[in-house]
Amino acid sequence: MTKDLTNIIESLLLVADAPLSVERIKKIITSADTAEIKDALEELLRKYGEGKGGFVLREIAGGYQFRTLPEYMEWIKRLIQPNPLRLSRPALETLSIIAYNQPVIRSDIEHIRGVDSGGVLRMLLERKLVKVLGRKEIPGRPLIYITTKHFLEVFDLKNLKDLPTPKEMEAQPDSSSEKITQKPLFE
Amino acid sequence: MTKDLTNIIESLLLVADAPLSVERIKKIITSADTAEIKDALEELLRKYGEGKGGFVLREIAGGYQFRTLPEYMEWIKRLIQPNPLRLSRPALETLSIIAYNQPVIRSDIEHIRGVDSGGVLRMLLERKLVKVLGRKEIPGRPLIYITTKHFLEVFDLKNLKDLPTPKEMEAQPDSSSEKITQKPLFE
Amino acid sequence: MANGFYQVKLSHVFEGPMDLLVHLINKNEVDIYDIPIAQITDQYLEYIDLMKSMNIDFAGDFIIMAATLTHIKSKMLIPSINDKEDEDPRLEIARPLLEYLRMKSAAELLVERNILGQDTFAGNINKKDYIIKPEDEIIDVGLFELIDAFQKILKNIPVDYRLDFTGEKISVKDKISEIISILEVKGSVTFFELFSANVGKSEIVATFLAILEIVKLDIVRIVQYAQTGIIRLFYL
Repeated sequence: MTKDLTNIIESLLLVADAPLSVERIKKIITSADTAEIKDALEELLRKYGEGKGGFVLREIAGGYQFRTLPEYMEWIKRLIQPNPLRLSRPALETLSIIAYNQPVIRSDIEHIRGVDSGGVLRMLLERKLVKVLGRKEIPGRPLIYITTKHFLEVFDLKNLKDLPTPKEMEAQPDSSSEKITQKPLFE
Repeated sequence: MTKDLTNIIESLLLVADAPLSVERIKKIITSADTAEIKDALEELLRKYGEGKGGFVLREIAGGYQFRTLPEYMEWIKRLIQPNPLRLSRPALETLSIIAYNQPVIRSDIEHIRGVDSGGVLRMLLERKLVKVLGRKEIPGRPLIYITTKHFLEVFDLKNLKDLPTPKEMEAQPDSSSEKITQKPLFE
Repeated sequence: MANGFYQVKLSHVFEGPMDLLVHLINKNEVDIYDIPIAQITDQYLEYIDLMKSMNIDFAGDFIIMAATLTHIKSKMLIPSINDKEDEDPRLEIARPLLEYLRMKSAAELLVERNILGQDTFAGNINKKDYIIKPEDEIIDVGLFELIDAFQKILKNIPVDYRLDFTGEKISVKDKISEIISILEVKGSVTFFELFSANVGKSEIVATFLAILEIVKLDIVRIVQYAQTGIIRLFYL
């Protein structure tokens, strides 16, 4: 039975077009419980571990997905015409601001970037990298933005906590000015 | 080298959307000769043989492809069945008209869309995204449509006031000139 | 160069005032915590003048930053009365600069990741092998797709037919659907109940307009009891 469960999950992982979460698997295989599914996934993570073959099983966006190894990208690109995500530097900066400060409103973003960000925001919405969460209950009821699951998928992140820590500017010891505490600016 | 060749082919098989022939692989991996590719495929056929896991490598239509086992079809069907968030373009259009103009009658919708919308309306009613509010007291007593609570749930909205206005989503023409700086960043 | 003949979009050079400031700080190799504000302000203003003379089209954001810098510069010249407690005026610019640099470094870290469709690829099994019923152009729909669809419709209809979107109108719609939901469950509801949960004046107005609208549409009937004076809405 457990062998069978592992096999079923393995076949689901092959067919799925997005990372599969434990909850999603549980809804499909109703007879299995969470612990059994987790065990099966652990087994598959070992089976498809780094160095075992041409692709690996990775934990992404709260789920599991088969991903090819980056070192083979050259050959894969010869096989398929990939549609690479081309983001301009302003778009990438805006995306970072949303990712690291979410939930944010547009004026927060523009405050950090110093420029109007309407066009970039729309582009990020179109590409499903960010989405509207709702409205903030302050005058003008501005829209609140957060990153999507697709954002995690694209950047190979398990969850938001998995975001790389950006470099902080270190205070110079000989600096005469008082130390600036790096509090989140916009909250 | 042969291990690497096998791995590259394995990653190609995962990504390919049709069976891969030896000739096709040879065109991608130019450094390998036919015999080496055939050897690698033999190795993969053994690795992904019947009874080894949830899917197998099969020779199909003169090529090779990963296929799930027929006994897992039931679960796979549950995985790929359409979800409530998937709509056809006409359905999406109609839904947006109802969302922004409610309460509306069918002739309003058809006036805006320019086409008969009966079929799409029925589908939206079936999916419980819209509902009949009542009849309008004008000749013909047409049905009045509004969106449902389920609509708010599906689109992650607290209430209709949270629905962003089209104006809020418009990109400012004078904004940070996204188009101009659209240099490929990832290359 | 004659006016209007040669225009350069500044975005090619600096995306915004923050970018220009970062450039000046890097060029002068100064400490962000100890910006020589007079020097940087002068150079910043020089740049703006240069851009003007070259007829470079630049946003008002650059002017705002210039004003901020000039303001800090003047503050630095006036000795503070109790300089122990007063904050360094330069912090006004150092703080946002640090946050901006932090985000720029974050952006660089994101690019370095194994990006899907670029460095790494997911499986691509042909779903047609599994789906019996073919789907014709089905889109995964989110809020953005909904608004986008409506925006496209708006562009195609004549201005006369365009609707005005005011917050209030949507709020009335919201109230209509709220009242109908209550009526669907309870069958009837009193006037008092509908207004009791209201907080703001605008919401009371919205509720009242919503009731008028549904009465006009003949969806509810309003009855007032002679004895108690209670007004009740009935779902028809």
